[in-house]
Amino acid sequence: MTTVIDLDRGGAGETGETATRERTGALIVSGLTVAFVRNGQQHPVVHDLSFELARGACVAIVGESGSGKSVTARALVGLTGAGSVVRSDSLLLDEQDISALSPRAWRSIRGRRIGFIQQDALVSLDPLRPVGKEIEEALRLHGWGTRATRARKAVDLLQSVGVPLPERRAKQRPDELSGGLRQRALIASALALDPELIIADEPTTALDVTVQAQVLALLEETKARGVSIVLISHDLSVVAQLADTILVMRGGHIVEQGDARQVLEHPRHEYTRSLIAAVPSEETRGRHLGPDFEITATPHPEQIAEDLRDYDGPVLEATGLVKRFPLPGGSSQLAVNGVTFSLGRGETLGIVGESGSGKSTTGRIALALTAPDAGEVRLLGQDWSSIPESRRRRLRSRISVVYQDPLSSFDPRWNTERILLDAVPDDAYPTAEAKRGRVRELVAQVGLPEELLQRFPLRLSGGQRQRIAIARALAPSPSVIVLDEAVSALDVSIQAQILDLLTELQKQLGVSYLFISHDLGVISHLSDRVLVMKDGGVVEHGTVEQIFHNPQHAYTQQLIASLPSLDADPHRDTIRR
Amino acid sequence: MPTMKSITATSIALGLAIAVTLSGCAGGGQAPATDAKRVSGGTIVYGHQQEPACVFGGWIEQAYLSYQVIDNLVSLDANHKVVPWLAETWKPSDDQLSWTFTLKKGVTFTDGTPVDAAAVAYNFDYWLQGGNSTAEVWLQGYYRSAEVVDATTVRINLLKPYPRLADNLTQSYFGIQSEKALTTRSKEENCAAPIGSGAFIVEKWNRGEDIILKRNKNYTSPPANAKHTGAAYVDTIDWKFISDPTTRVATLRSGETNAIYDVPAIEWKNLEGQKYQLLKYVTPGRPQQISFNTAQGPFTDEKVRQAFAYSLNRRQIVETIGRGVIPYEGNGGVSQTTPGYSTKAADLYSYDPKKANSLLDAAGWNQKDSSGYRVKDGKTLEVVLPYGAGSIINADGASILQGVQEQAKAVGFKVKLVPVPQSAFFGGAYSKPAERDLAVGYWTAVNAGILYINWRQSLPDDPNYNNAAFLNDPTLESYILQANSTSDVAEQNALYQKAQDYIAEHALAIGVYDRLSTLAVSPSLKGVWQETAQGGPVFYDAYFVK
Amino acid sequence: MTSLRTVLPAGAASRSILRAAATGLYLSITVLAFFAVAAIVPGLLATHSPTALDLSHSLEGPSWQHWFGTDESGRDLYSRVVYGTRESLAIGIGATAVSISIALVLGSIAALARRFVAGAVNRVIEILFAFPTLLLALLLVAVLGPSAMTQIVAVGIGTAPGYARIIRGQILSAKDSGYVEAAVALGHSRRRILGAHIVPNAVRPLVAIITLSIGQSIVWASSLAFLGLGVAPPASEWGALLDAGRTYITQAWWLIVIPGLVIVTLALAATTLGKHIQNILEKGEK
Amino acid sequence: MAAATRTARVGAARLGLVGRKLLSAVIVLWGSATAAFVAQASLPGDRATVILNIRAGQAVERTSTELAQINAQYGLQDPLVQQYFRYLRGLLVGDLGVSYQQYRPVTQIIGEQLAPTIILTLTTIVLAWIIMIFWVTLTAGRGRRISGIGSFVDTVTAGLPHYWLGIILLLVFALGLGWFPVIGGSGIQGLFLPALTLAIPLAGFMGQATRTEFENSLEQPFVLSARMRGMGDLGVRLRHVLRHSALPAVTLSGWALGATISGAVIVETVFTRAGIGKVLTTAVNTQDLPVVTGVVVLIAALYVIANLVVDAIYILIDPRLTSA
Repeated sequence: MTTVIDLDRGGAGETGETATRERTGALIVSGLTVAFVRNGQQHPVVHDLSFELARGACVAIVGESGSGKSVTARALVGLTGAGSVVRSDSLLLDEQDISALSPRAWRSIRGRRIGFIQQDALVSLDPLRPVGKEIEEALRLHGWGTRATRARKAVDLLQSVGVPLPERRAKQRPDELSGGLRQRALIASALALDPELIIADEPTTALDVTVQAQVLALLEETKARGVSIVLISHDLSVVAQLADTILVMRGGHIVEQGDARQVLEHPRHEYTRSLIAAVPSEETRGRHLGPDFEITATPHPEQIAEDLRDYDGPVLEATGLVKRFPLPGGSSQLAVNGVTFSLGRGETLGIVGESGSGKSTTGRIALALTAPDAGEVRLLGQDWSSIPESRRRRLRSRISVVYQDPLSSFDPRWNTERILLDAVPDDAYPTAEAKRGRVRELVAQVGLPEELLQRFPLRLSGGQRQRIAIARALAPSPSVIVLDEAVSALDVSIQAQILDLLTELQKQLGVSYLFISHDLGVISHLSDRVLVMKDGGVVEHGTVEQIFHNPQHAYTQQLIASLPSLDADPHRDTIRR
Repeated sequence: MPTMKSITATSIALGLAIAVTLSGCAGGGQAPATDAKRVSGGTIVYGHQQEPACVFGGWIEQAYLSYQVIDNLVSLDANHKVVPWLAETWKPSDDQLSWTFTLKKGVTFTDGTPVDAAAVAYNFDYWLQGGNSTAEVWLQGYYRSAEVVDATTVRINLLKPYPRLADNLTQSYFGIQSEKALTTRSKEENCAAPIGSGAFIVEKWNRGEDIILKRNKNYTSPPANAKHTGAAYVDTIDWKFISDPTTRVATLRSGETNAIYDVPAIEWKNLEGQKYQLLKYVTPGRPQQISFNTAQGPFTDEKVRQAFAYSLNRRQIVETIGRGVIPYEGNGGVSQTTPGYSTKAADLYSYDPKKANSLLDAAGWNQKDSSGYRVKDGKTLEVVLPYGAGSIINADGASILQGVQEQAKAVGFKVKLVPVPQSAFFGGAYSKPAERDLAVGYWTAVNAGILYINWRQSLPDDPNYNNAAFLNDPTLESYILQANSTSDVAEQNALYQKAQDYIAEHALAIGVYDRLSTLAVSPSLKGVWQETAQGGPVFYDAYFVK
Repeated sequence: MTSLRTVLPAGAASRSILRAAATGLYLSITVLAFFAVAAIVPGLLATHSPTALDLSHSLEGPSWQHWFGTDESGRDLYSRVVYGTRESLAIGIGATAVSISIALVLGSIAALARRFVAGAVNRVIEILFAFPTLLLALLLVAVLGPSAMTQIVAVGIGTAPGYARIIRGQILSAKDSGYVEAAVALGHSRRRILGAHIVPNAVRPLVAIITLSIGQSIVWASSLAFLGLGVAPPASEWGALLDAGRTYITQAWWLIVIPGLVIVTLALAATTLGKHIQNILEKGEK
Repeated sequence: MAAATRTARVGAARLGLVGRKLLSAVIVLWGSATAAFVAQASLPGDRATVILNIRAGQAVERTSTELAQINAQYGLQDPLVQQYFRYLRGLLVGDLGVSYQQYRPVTQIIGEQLAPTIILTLTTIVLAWIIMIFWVTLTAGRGRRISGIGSFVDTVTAGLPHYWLGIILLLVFALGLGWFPVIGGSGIQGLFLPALTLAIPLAGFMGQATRTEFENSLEQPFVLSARMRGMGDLGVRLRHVLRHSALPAVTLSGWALGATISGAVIVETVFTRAGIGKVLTTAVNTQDLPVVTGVVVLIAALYVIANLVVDAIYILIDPRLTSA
């Protein structure tokens, strides 16, 4: 069948050999080993990987960063890059050995027989060109049609992946499209020549949950058409829906491999089990996601100023916050529209919303880093957003912040100790010795060894950095910590540890969290109450139970419905309520 | 782009490339056969050094250019004899106070107006009223009026006798232009394309590149020392401005020019060996010399001046750096081609460091500091020598001055060389006695009358800023004035020599080298010669051969 | 966030880059050390007096006697290059100092001052940009006379606006950075943030700029020497050597090729060192 | 209707932007002109003396009668402020005055020399781009050794003095091999070597700036996407990466457009070309104030135009910048 289609297309660039062979997308990998050569030494990153992929099936490779899953994906298309050594017992695509192809032969395979989808179309599609041109390029490279027919085909392809107004979208750049649309465009460019095999490397990472659901559905449709899929992800819940077979990788090795349902429901390897356990959700509330640990955090209530000591109202109150940002051309965008909330002592308020919902701006207004156009924020019952910065400084120690990317919030010239010393308030710790003592106390509180103090943040792992950021936020013994997507960039097991740390710290210190995230699982795990935001406004507000079990607003319902679950059966109706 | 392994490799490659390309290079210099035939017409592409602002003016660069376009009353021949040009005859009155010039008949300017007595008279007044500042310096103090006797006779009335008037009128500063053009056309037009009666007419000036001179077909007034009569042989002169000497030589070699001006000394032998015709003319007048500040500073002491002169081996420096092309000149008054040149003055100071040392000891500069410079009363013997870098002194000249500096150092002079950029130099920097101790420079002239310009006293009511030694010496001035007004040539020369000897004996100025006017001409171009008033190229007689 | 970069152990990658670059680094340090010695004690390296005439040996090519050959007066070119180092480096370093000082003042005002003042200073930077350096040099020479100082001032002012823009950009990006916001959130005062974060971070890339600029200033100065705006003789500043050699290029190539190579070598060594320092500052914090 | 008001608002905003740019341009022009006037006026020496001395080719003091005539002719005896306002008034009506030396309107002098200068500059920029693109594409991101050679050559070429390079190119290619004429002149053939002399160091500079960006862009995911589509390495470099790394080089080109004048005078001298650079040097040397200030205003205008062009090219290369 595929050959017939090829002839329809004009078959240019087709070699006689492949034209006669039936194209099924069956892939057999055995004994794949990838190493990088540095200074004459080989450093293996993938060890002896084998799997088989039948036509129209989906194999998922799951692992955290550094597991070798992406390198594996690239090895399958011969693009592991400079300095790499790829060995395999066999690498068969439709029974053709592709392990020792010439660069030219590889080029004729890529895009035509193997499509590749990366994460984040904002950077995976050329940011400077209209998406239509990128799709046309895929066609042009394999000699498909003329300029005019290619342009038409690009529009058709966009339509086929569910892009509305495809003619118009084809002329827009990735940054002019929404996250969902541009990811679809990226998929369209991979599907342009109807390849028999699709390799999708984290295709839904960084996407909003509703968009993620749509993209997964699209991949499912593609699979249903008989295209084989190699799906790479760090997120077990993402692959659950699509995969027939799951490979779990760690440190370049496969730790577990098997039927999807079996791996998810009856994981044999401890690592797989810990991965599954680490996924936060409403059910995991109140218990640790990761391994047990021991920290002691002592509250320092004496640091609260005299006039605030007896205050026992809400620590943070926002009323009717409005914020507009000017757009080029004189118009403006309403980023925050009438947001009101209050945060009690020792409580966690979750703000959940998709990108552009105004949740981060709300966080910044709460921190008084952005001034609201209307409305007011009060901190510990005091004027906060309405007073000048010079008067605010007195209260600054009562509220602190942890960002998604802690690295950029550390001065690159400073080592960890200096960063923390800088955050310890002078009035509470007047001597250098007292400060140093406090810093030691802080690193212990976030479960880090003291040796790390001499290191620079650039040389720390993501989890360690986030712990340092938390330690810094704790330094002035604040009443409130604003956590803006604080665990979103972390691997799931690290995320679990940080979430556990946050829970423990709150328990011991009684600090309040304003927790901002796009991730419903994380929100439901940590929050007491939840604010659901969309387009700058609050659409729903309630306890976790109310929001997750009895959502009132249609948007909330849609969000909850889009939540992928670990259940391997894609048609379970708890998902598609 | 090649893969460059190292700088050394690159440099070697470049060095070789240059060496190879140059050694085997004769470019457009294909020598014509000995029985070469003259071809008519053609365009001479001539590479000159500097581009003046106007064709006619008081600068030597302008004189060279205006010579092609504007005729003078008289011309100077190879033997330094004044011969007819626009004037057929001339004669001073018995009291030497008026000169009568009789003009050639039927000569017209290129705008059609006649070259008559009225035009000539007008030109004299024009020069004196700012039309040509150099002509003005020569005639100032002597010229009274110009009088039209009849259509072809003009009488120049003087304030005092000036026997060398005719000689001086051979310089191109005294070119005769159309009165009509001067009075009716704009300053801009007269600047870019003056109207004379010359062999060529300015057709177009591509500023920054070249001037196109077209042949004057109706030319009837060549000077008596020209090699032929009638119109010029070639159709056109493309007078290009090529300021970089290396480039200039390269264009001659590549055949892009047929002749170039100011051949660098280093190229001379090479070009000569490659069949190019090389012309060299030592311009008469003041040579490149060093004048001492006699009004202020250490050189007020004659012994110190003499010591400086004895400390230098000027001949050796000049001949090495000048590579045998630039002639050494010992005379500080006038150059060796100037009538009335004194060999005695030229030979007075030869290299004698011992004498220099003893003179300095005698003058009280008998102590030395740690660097070996002489000290007197706690003051170092430092002398300032400013020079117009790139304008008056070229690269060779600058090297020679560095040689002077180094040799004077040996006896304890600390010579501070100050290259003065053109704008500052012409703006009067270092023109006052307090600012400098030594001055270098030349001044082309057809005779020793230049001494008058350079050594006349500077008096409050009649200042002479050309007196570089700041010397008000009535004795010297009287020799020169006497000479100026003496009509007998031998007697006059003797007086001029007396003045030069006086300058030398008192070490007021010492010569260094002669100012040269050089030309290199490709073998296919014949008949180019240098006029002897200022050494400019003459293309009127030039023709191509095949 | 899985890209090829994060797959590699980051530390190992940059360590190997550093090691590989080390050869170039040592080479440039050696070259710079040679020039430093030449500038401080030229007598140690020179084989002849830089000004002594040897008229019987004029225009001789490189030999064992005269490593770089001799000039028209028989002076030893190698010794002249060695003795010219001090003035050349003075021009390079001096011009850079002038340039960076002006740039620091203009750049930080443009980045930190109130809107109106910043706008005015920005215009001043633009005017400096639009004003031809050549003219500046010509005018300065006319006022101050040709000297190393003139070249320093001319090149310094001429190159200042470019650096001013870089510094302005650096300060602005530091001002917008996450760590400055973090410091604001910690309640630090404006002055403390300026002193502890903005200024040090904005100034950091200057190290590389400075070394780049030293070499570039010498090249600039050699252009001025060509236009007759060089130092007073007999100083053998490299630009002046280059200029003096041009008459002889067809017969004595060494007089122009060697000083040219010396200038390029210094510029190259300084630039290489600068790049390394920048690399170390950016990546080496471990 | 909403769309209409939006368009109107956008239009007004754009008008405001154009207005601001225009104002800024005027300020730059005025500032440069004033700076040139002040600098020139503060030169030592009497201007009338210089005018006379240059005309005569002598460096001497002048008598007061000589000076008075020149002073009266050019209004040099007036107070400086008065001269300045006269000059500004002239500038406003496009009258740059008359050259002291050539007796011609400055606009005419500049007009003649503008074309060769602009042609040289533009050719230089085009050549520099060709060289830079070729060299960077060939060497960037090709492993340590080749990249090292690439950036070594960038650094070396960026540090080549113009005179040095020019004379060597002249001797080798014009005189030695005879491929090009020695005299640049105004012909196309004569344009190549002068432009190359200016282009090689500029290409080195642009290469330095581009290489880093180029190597960063090579690491971007969209490059991998393109490779995954079956695009070859060269195709990716030329069609995707180059565009992403071109902005710094565009900035440098804009700078070069205004600044080649300084380099141009050297090239003009070595290759005997007409041009603004030579006019400027001569004018400064002869203190021909009207010409100097005229050239400065011209260069400032070129600079302003170059900046506008660079802004436009920025948006052409990176359409995302429209909003900035």
